[in-house]
Amino acid sequence: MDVGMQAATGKVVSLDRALSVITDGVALMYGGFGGVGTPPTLVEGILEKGVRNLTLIGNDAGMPEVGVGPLIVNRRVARLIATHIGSNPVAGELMHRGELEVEFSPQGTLAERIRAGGMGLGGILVDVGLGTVAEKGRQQLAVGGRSYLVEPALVADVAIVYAARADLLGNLVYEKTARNFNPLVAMAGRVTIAEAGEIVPLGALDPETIVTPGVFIDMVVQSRGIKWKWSWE
Amino acid sequence: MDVGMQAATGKVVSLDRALSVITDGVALMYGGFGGVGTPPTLVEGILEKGVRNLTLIGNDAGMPEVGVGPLIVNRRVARLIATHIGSNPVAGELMHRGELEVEFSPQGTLAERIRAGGMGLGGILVDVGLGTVAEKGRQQLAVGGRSYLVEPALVADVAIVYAARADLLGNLVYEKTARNFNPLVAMAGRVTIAEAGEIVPLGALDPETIVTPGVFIDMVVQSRGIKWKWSWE
Amino acid sequence: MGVRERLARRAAREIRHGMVVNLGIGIPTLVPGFVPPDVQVLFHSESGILGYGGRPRPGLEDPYMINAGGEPVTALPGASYFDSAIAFGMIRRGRLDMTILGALQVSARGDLANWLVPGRRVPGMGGAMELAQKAKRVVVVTTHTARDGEPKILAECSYPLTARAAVDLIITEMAVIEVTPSGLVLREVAAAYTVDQVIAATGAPLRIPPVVDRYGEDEGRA
Amino acid sequence: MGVRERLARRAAREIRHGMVVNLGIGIPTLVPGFVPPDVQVLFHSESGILGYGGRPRPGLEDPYMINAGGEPVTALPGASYFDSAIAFGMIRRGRLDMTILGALQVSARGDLANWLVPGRRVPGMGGAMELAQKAKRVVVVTTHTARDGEPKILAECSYPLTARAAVDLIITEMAVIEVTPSGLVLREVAAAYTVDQVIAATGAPLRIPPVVDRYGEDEGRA
Repeated sequence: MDVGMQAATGKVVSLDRALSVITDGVALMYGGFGGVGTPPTLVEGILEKGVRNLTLIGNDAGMPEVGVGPLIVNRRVARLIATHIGSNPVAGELMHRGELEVEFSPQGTLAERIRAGGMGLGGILVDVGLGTVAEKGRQQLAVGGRSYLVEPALVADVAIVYAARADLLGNLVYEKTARNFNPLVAMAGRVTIAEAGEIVPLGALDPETIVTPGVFIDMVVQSRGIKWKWSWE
Repeated sequence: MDVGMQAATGKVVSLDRALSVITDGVALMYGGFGGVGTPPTLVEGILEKGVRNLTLIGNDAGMPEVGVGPLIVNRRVARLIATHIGSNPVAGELMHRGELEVEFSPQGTLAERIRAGGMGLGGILVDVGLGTVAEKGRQQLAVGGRSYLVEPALVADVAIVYAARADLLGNLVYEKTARNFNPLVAMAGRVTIAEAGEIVPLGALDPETIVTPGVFIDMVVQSRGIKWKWSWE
Repeated sequence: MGVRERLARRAAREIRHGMVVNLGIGIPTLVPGFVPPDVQVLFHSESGILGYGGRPRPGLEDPYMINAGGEPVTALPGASYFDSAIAFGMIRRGRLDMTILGALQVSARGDLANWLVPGRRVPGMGGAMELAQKAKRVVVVTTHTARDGEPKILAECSYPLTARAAVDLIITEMAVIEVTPSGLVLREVAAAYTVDQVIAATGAPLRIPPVVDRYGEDEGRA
Repeated sequence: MGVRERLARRAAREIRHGMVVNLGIGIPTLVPGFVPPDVQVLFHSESGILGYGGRPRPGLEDPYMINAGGEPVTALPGASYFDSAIAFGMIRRGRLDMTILGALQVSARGDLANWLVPGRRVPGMGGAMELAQKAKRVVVVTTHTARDGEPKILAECSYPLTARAAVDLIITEMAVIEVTPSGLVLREVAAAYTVDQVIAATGAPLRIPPVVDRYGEDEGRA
């Protein structure tokens, strides 16, 4: 895909075209927090396509029926890098049975690792988790007389996000707390796909309010509608 | 100052009150890019107050009459951490005469160092400048088989920013390219002062469009008007 | 009023006007209901909002609006939305005046364990490490003992830690205990319990000052 | 048309439809004026805008709207504003298709020096290190020699580097030179010069392929 050409010609593609880059074994990063803000149409498409052996990188394991939860429940995920799996009991069971490898990261650290990947940095120095198991497998470094963990940046083969609105250049705005990890994840994919509630013409978004500039976005697909109104139902 | 109490009672203060925290020898971080977005009323107040021996941290040295330029021209600055001083010839002269210590940082690296300070990180890993003088005085670290420079986070005693609008909680929105370093600087002060073109009631700013949440802002002062319409005059 | 509500009510008394406060999942989410209306608080959520308000009326929930516990919330005037990196920047930078968290174990030094029960439950730490390590004041609300009667307040935590030397105050159904540099100090005993009962249920030395307040006097025994 | 304009015109021919392009200060800022209207480009500025357009008419300048060179610009439909950290994230992440920069010296390996003249001028590197190191394609526009006649294209740079092995193409008033893994290759010679003149004015070995195009045929000698 010539991203440059896409920049001028519009990035809106079919769901099938978007799914063509999500193949067995890819590292897939996703936005969302407890499923809110995880692109439901893309997740459903991935499930229907039958992709297997995924590495998932995101905040949480969703719920069994919500967010990336169905990918885990349906055994499409070999490895998960997340901050908690408490809302998806199946993830915990699979982990205990050795069928799902889980790497935990403190939430703020994961957010910054993803952002660092998106920003082309090698990593960040953070003192959260010093003196805990978060130290495991991490280099430590002293800067200005203080100790920090070296947390490597994260990038993924494909990143998927949910935006309330996207324009033809892939400029994105989010809605309320469905923003969460999405603007970070949007920058950290080798290819980034945005699922948008609404796709609008160039100039329809106030440039002052754009959260993710389109230069980070490779493809835009139309959402078939959100389906995460669950936690209070 | 009890920031917590300010949160509920409003943070709008007089210029004098704001200037009271800017004293001889402080490290002062400022927003702005070529002077655009540097808070003019605060800079003028600092100048009139007669503060000396400042360490300045920001993108550039402004122009002799614009941005932080007048502070440098009037010998109020002992040390400058910036990315270039090309637009302020006086800064170059003072540097050559040994009257101004200048530490250069690549622009993107400086932006991330300031952000890292604001985000409570210890620093970032970046490969920009490898093989150049940017390596000087930096630890190097290998992560994932690649080399990076360890760039320490920057915080300042006081940070000053210019915002188009501020509400009573210090929530800020910027205008066009006057945003530049401001949202980063806003987070990196031990005390942060926002100069606002307009101060509006709670609820007047769309929460979706707020760029700097007020929790990072300690004081808001009313701007007496911008004065950086210079470069094409 | 059940135990959970009584703990939340006592925790709410720690909140001062103008504070920026983050609430963990579970009992802490009940705290806002016990904050007096004249005490204005900015509630912070890792999901990316500062200044959220109470649960909307049934049917008016917004699918885009949740707190970190996944509960529907509303936005108050002055609220702002931001990404999760900024949400944690606020925490690491020390801009949170208080966090109220649940606990599995708390040590005499204020070590907190609240994210993993070895061999049983591994939910993950979520944002608890940042909150426990970086909020200016860390208040823990927890039952005084585990379901099997084992003390949760211990000389040393046996579970993996969330943060070291993090907790400032422990609120249980039996007592309010302050963590000081010289160890745990009993500050209040619930109306339904005696000091000796608290000591017996606590797995760490407890200093008993000359004056120990009562709390929950109006409630009677649970 | 002066030398600066001719360099800008030739540089503009490197730009393809749909590219994301950053322009350095000086001659590169003249490039947009030579991009054909059917070639749509997203111009990026470190000051925090993607998608800026030409200079507004005199009197209509917006004091909040500048590019990295401090010049007033306008916003085109689809433009976005962002902070300088994001502006450089785009660069480091490789999302810029091209940058067009000025130079003090360029080496045979594509090393670029453009931020410091030892003992004379120390303006600072600004964003040049990121641009030179990270843009997908780095085009340098420069006079072929310095004011004193010394070559600026050298076997090795003597000035402090902006970035190593960064430059892909060098455009001067005399020639267009490609930087390849095996050294410099002469691709075009300006209408007003001969190949021998170019070789004489160049401080590094120059491979001369069988076919060397001419450029600026329509202009005559400067």
